[in-house]
Amino acid sequence: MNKSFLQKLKEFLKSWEMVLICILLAEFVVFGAANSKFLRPALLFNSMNDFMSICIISLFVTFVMITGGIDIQAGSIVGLTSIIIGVTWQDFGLNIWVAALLAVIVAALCGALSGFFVAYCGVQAMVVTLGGSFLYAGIALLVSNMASTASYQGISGFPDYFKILSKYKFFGVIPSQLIIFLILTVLAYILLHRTKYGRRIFLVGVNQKAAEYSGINSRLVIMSTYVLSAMSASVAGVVLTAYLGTAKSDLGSNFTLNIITAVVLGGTLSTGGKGNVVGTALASVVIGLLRFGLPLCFGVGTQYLDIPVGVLLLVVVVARSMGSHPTTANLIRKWKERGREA
Amino acid sequence: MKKLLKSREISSFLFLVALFLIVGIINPNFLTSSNIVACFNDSVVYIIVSVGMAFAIFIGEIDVSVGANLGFTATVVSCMLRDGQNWLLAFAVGIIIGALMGLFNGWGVAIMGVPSLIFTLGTNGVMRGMMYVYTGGAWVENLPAEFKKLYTNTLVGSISVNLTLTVLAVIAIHLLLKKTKRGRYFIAVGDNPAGAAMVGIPATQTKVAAYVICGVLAAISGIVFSSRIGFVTATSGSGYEMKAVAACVLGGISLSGGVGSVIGASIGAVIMASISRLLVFMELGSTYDNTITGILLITIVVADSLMQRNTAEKNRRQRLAARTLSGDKAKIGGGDHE
Amino acid sequence: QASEAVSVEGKTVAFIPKVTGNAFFESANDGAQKYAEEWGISVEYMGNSVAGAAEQVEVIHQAINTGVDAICISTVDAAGVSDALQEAKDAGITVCTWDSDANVTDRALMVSQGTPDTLGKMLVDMGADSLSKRGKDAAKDEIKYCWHYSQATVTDQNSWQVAGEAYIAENYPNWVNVAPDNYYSEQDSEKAVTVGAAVLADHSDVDLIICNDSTALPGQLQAAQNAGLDKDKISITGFASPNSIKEFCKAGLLYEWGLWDCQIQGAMGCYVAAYLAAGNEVKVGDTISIPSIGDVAVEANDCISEGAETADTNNGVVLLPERVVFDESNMEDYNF
Amino acid sequence: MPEKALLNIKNIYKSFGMNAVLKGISLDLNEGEVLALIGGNGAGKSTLMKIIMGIYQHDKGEIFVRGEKVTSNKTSAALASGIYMVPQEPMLFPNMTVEENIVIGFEKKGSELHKELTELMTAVGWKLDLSRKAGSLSIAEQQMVEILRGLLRHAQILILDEPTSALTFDEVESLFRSVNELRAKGIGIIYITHRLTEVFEIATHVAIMRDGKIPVRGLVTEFTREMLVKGLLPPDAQEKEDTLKEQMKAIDYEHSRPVFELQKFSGYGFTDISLKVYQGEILGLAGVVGAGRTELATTVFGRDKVLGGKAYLEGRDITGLSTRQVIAAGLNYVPEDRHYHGLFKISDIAANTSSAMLGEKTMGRFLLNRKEEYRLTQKYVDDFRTKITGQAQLAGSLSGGNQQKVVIGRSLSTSPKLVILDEPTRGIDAAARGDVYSIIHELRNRGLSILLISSDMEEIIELSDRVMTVCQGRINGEFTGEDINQDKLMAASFGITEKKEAGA
Ligand SMILES: Nc1ncnc2c1ncn2[C@@H]1O[C@H](COP(=O)(O)OP(=O)(O)OP(=O)(O)O)[C@@H](O)[C@H]1O
Ligand SMILES: Nc1ncnc2c1ncn2[C@@H]1O[C@H](COP(=O)(O)OP(=O)(O)OP(=O)(O)O)[C@@H](O)[C@H]1O
Ligand SMILES: [Mg+2]
Ligand SMILES: [Mg+2]
Repeated sequence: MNKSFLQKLKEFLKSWEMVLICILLAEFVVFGAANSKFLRPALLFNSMNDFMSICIISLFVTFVMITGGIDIQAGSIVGLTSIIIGVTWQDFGLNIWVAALLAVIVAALCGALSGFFVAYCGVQAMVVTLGGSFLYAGIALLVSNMASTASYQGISGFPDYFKILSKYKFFGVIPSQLIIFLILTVLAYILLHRTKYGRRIFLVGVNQKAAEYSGINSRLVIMSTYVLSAMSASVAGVVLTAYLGTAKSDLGSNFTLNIITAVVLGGTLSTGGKGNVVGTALASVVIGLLRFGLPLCFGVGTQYLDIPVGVLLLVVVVARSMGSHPTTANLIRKWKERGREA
Repeated sequence: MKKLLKSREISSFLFLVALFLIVGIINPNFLTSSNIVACFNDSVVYIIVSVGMAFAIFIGEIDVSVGANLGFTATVVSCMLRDGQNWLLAFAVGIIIGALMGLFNGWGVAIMGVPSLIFTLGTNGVMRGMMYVYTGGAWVENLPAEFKKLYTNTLVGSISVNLTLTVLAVIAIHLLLKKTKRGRYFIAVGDNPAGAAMVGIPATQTKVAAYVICGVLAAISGIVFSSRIGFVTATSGSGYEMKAVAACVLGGISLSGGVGSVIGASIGAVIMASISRLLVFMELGSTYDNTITGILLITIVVADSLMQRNTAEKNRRQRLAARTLSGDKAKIGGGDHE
Repeated sequence: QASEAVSVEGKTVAFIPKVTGNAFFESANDGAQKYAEEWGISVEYMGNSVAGAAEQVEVIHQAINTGVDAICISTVDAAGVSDALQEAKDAGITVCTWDSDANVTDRALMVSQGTPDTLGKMLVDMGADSLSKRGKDAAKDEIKYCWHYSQATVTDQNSWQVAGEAYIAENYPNWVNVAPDNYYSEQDSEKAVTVGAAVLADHSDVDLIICNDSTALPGQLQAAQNAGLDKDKISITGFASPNSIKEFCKAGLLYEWGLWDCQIQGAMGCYVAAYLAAGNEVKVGDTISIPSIGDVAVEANDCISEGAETADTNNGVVLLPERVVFDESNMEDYNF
Repeated sequence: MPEKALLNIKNIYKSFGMNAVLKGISLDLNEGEVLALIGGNGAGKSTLMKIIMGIYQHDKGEIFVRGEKVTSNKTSAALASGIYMVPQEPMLFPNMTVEENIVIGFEKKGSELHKELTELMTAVGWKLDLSRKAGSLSIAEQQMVEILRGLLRHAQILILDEPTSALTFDEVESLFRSVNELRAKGIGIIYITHRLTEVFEIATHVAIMRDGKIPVRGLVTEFTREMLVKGLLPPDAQEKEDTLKEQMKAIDYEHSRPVFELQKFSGYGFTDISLKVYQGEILGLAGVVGAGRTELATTVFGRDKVLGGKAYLEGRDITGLSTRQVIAAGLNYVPEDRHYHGLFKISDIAANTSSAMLGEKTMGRFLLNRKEEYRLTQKYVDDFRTKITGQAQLAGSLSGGNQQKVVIGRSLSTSPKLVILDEPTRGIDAAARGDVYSIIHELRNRGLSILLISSDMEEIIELSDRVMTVCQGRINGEFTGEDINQDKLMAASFGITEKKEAGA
C-alpha cells in the first residue's frame, strides 16, 4: 500500500517463493543440460499431466494447514470421487456431468464430516483425517462393489466430451489440466490472500481464541477449510478419472505424502498461521518436475524417486530451521556486521 | 486421580473385549482360547512398533518413518540371515540401523527444530527408497527355518515366547516410565517442554532418546516381522506408521503429548492387529477392512475427546460455582478471612 | 514364412511390470535381462512400487519420453492405461503385453501364460492331486476348500478363480466351498499371513486352500507352519515362484505348486516386442522363432478372451509353451 | 559486604538475533538479601534470570555462584548449585498431579518426598489438593505450586519473577511471610516486580534495569518511590500523569441515560449482578483476582452460558447473543490475557487491528478492502502514538504496551457504545501505562462508556467516575466521589464491608 514498488520487489527477492523459483530454474538448467528432451514443450507439458492432481489438492490443503490442521484424507477422496462417478454413470445411468457434480457434493460432505469433528469436537486433525483416510477408502471399495461389472474389470468407456476435460490441448501443447490448475491457483490465491474469508483463515490459524474474541466464527472457518480441501481432492478425482478414462476406487491412495511435502516445501508453517498458495503451487511443480526429470535425464527408476524427494524435503527443512537456529543466526549476524565494517 | 489415569487404558481394554465378544456372537469359532491367544501372539509386531511410536508421541512429536525403518531393518537382517551370517551379528546390525535412524530423526526434530511430521516424512521416503536400492526390488526369501521357529516357539500352552517377552518388556517399560526419575522425563517433556527445561530436565536429550528408543523398537519389530512372515518384500512395513499412530490413539494416548501409557499403546496395537482377523471370522472379507478401521478410529477419538471436554468443562463450572457458593457462606458467617 | 526376419539387434524395450518389488515381476525381469544380452537388445525395467493405474501411466510416459522402440507391459488396469498406450503407438512405439493384457486394440501381441480355463484347471488339478497324495479321495470325499488371493480387483487372478470354480462344479460336485466370497490379502505379506492364520482358525476342518497369488501362497504356508500344520493335515497349493516356496516344500508343508516359467515369459515378451519394432510383420498362424527358446505360434485373440477381435496384421496372442508343476523332485531345477 | 557473594554477575551481554537485550549487566546478591529488580517491559529482566538459570546462554560475561565461576550452562547445573526460579508464567505439567509436578526431577523416594512436602505445606500454611491435575489449577494456584517447588529444593538463591501478579491478597501476604522467613535463613532472593509498593514492603536492595543496563542500584532505604519512578522512565520522558484527574468533567447522572445495564445477571463464577453504565462514564469494577469479573465480562461478550438475568445495551436485549452479534450490537471487550485472547502474534498490525471489523461491509463485501484496512490501522496508530516500524510489523515483536494499544485499537474499530477493559495495564511498564491512561480518558471525553475491570486499586481510583466492588461473584459495594479511596475499596474487595454500609 504505502510501499514503493522497489521495496516490494526487494521483499519478494528475499521471500521463500524466490527460493522455490531458484530451485525450479536450477531444475530446468540441470535437467536441460543433461538431456535436451527435457526442455521440449510437448514433453514437459505432457509430463505435467501426471502430477497435476497432487498440485491441485496441495493448493487447498494449504488452507487446512494454515488453520493449524492437517489433511491426510484427501488422497482417499480422489478414489471415492472416481468410483462414484463411475458407478452412478454406468449403473444408475446419470449424466456424466451430473455424476461428477454428485461426486463433488459427496466429497464436500466427507470433508464437512471430518471438519466437524476437528472444529466442533476438538479432536486432533491428524487422527480424524487418518480415520477419514481409512473410512473414505473403505467406502470407495464398498461403492465399487455396487457396480454391475465385476470389480476387476473397472469402469471405463466414458464419453469423449468428458475425457476432453483432461485431454484437450490448447494450441496443441498446453494441456487442459495445466489450465485447470492455473485457474484453481488464481482462485485459491484470491480466496486466501485477498478475501475477508482468507483473512479469517489466517487469524484463526494464528490464534483461535483471539479470533473468537474478535467475533470470528472460528469453528465454521476451520470446518470450511476441510470442505474446500475435500472438494479440491474431488476435482482432482474428476480430472484424473477423465484423464485415465477409468474409474477406480484406489486412485490417489498414495498421494498423501506428496501433498504434505508440497505444502510444507511451499513454506506453510505446520503449526498454522502462515502459508502461501503461490509457494505451494511452486513447490508442487518443483516436486513434479523432479519426478519427471530424474528418470528422463539420469535414468533413475521410478521406485527410487522417494529418495530424492525425501532428501529435498530434508535438506530444505533443515536449511530453513538452521536459518533460525541461534548459533547460525549469531553467525549470520556476525558475518553481516563484518560486512558492514568492511 | 490414579484410578482416573488408569481408566483410559481400562476403557480401551473393555473396548477390545467388547469387540471380541461381538465377533464371538457372530461366529462362535472365534471365542476359542487358542484363537484368542493367537490374536495376541500375532499382535507382537504391532505392539513393539506401537510402543516405540508411543515414545515419540509422549514427547509431543510423531515418527512416521517407523514403517520404513521396520521394513529396512527386516530387509537387512533377513539378507544377512539368508546368507548364513551369524545371528547375533545380524540382530545387532538391525538394531544399530534402527538406533541410527532414530538418532537422525532425533537430531532433526530435537536439535534442528524441524517439525517432526515433516522431518520423519522425509526420512521415511529416503529409507523406502533405500530398501529398493539394497535389494534391487527382489524379495528376501528362504530364511533359515530355525529363525522362523523363533516366532512359533511357545511357552505355556499356545502362548508364544515372543508374546511373553513382549508383555514382560512392556510392563517393565511402563514401570520405568512411571517410577524412575528419567522415565518420567518423557511424559514431562511432552506435557510442557518449556516447563521441563525449568526443572532441569534435559529436553533435547530426552527427545533424542525417545526417537532412538522408537527407532530401536521399530528395528526389533522388523526382526520379529521377518521371523513371522518368513519373507520380506520391498514394500514390507508400509502403512505400519499410520497403524501404529492409530493404535496409540485407540489406547488413549493423546497426540499432543504428555498423556497415556505404553500399556494403552499395546492394547491399541492388539485391536489394530486383530482387525483383518476379525473380518475373516465375520465373513466380511477385506473389503470392509478400511471402513471398519476408519469408523473405529473416528468413533473412539471423537467419543474420548467429547468426554474429556465434558469433564473439563464440568470441573471448571464446579470450580466457578463453588466460588459464588462460598460467597453465600461469607455473607452468612461474616467472612472466612482472618 | 518369417524366414528372413529383420534382426532385433539394437532395439530398446521398456519392460513394465504391474508393480516393482514383487518376486514374480522381478524374476521375469531377470529372465528378460538374461536373454536380452544374448539377443543384443536392451531391456529397460521401468515400474512403480505402487500398483495403480495413475502410477503406471506415469511410467508409460516415462518410457515414451526416454524414446524406447517398444513397450512390453503387464497392465494394472486395461482401461486406465489405454490412452497412454495409444499415445505410445502414436509415437511410433510397438506395444506388446505380457502376463496381464491391455485392450486388444491397444497392443500388438500378448505373451500369455495360458487361457483362464487352462490355469483354473491347473490350480484345481494340483489341489486334487495334493489331496490324493495324503490319502483323500478327491472324487468322492466331501472336500472343504476355499480360495485365498490378492484382491477382487485383479483381473487375471479372478478369471482363474472363476474358471476353476466352473471346473470344480463340473468335475468335483462333492467339493464344498467354505467361503464363496474368497479371502483376499492385497499382495501384502503381513496380511497374507494374518488372513491365512485366521482362515485356519475359523475353518479348522478345511481340506484345501488354493492360493492363486504369489504373495498369498507363501503367506498361507507360513501361517500353516506357524500353526504347526503340514502337508498331511491340510493341502495348500497355488501359483508362486519356485524360489519363494522351496523352503516350505522342504519343511513338508505342501506337495506341489505351480507356475509358468515367468523368466521365459518376460524374455519372450521383450523379444516379440523388439521383433515387431524391428519392422517384422506377423499374422495369425505365423510362427516366430525365438533364439534359444524356440518357435512360437501367433494365435487369434479370442483364445484367451472370448469374442475378442483380431486385426489382420501384428495382432494376436502368443501362448507360453509350458506351465510347470513344481514338487520336491524338480524344484531345484529352477532358479527364479 | 561478606567475603563471598552468593551470586555474582559480571558484565553480561545477550542478544536475540539483531536485538541486543543485555548490554553489560553486573549484579551481586548476598545471603539474606531480597533484591528487587524493576524495569520496563522488555528491559530484559526475565532474560537475565533465564541466563542465570542456564536456560539461555549469554554471549559475553561471567557468572559466579559462591565465588565459583559457572562453567556449565545447563539448567540442571544451576539447580544443583542451589538456584531456583519461579518463572513469570507458571510452567507446570498440566497432565500431572500437583505432587508429581513438585517432586519431578528429585532422586529421593516418593514417600520421603511426600512427607517433606506435606511438612513444608503446613509450614507455609498453603492449602492445595496434591492429587489434582495441574491443568485444572487457577493461575494463582499454579504460582503457589511453582514456589513450593523451589522451597522443596532448598534453593539458596530463589528467583521470583513477578510472583504476585496473579495472587490474591491473602496469598500475597503468606508469600511475603515466607520470603521473610527464607531471608532470615540466609537465602538470597531476587524479586522481580512492576509494583513499586512491594519493593518497599519486602526488598532490602533494589536495582533498576533500563535499556539493557543497570543504571541505578542500592539499599531500598536510600530510595523513595519518586526516585524509582524517575529511574524507570527514559531520561527524556515527561510527566504526563498530573494532568489526568483535573481534566475529568463530572458526569451529570440526572440527565444521562444508561448505555449498558445488567439486571440480576448470573453465570458461571458470578451471580445476581445488577449494574448500569452511563453515557460517557467510566465504571470501575474493583475486586481481587478471582472475584469473577472476567467471567462476567466474557459471559456478557457471548463466550459463556448465561444462567439468568438480562443484559441490555441501549435498551436492546443482548442476553445470550453470540460474540459476533454482541460486537455488532455495539459492545467490545479488551481481554485480560493479551497473549491468549487478544493478540495475533505472527500477524501484522493491520490484520490485528481490522480483525473485529471483518464482518462489516466497509471492509469489503467479499474481497478485503485493503485501503480501508490501512486507513483504519493508521488512524489508531496515530491516535494512540503506537510505536511501530510500519503496518507490516508483526504484533508479537511489539513491546507489551504497544501490543495493548493495538488490542484497544481493535476494540474501538467496531465503533462500540461500551468497551469493557479487563486489566488494561497488566504487565505493562510505567511509561506505557501512562499512554493507556490518557487513551482511556480521551475515549471517555468523546462520550464512550467504559467498564473498567482492574485489580490495581490505584488504577481504579485514578480512572473511575464510579466504582463497584465485586467479591466472590457478587457486587458488594458502590462508591462515588470522595468514597473512592484505597481503604474503602480494599475493604469491600475483601468482603469485609457489607453492602449497606458501603452504599450509605
Ligand atoms: N526467546 C527469545 N527470542 C527472541 N527475543 C526474545 C526472547 N526472549 C525475550 N526476547 C526479547 O528480549 C527482550 C527482553 O525480554 P524479557 O522477557 O527479558 O523482558 P522483561 O524485562 O522480563 O519484561 P516483562 O516485564 O514484560 O516481563 C524483549 O524485547 C523480548 O522481545
Ligand atoms: N478457563 C480458564 N483457563 C485459563 N485461565 C483462566 C481461566 N479462567 C480464568 N483464568 C485465569 O485465572 C486467573 C483468575 O481469574 P478469574 O477469571 O478466575 O477471576 P477474575 O474475576 O478474572 O479475577 P480478576 O478479574 O480480578 O483478575 C486469571 O488470570 C484468568 O486469566
Ligand atoms: Mg519478564
Ligand atoms: Mg480477570
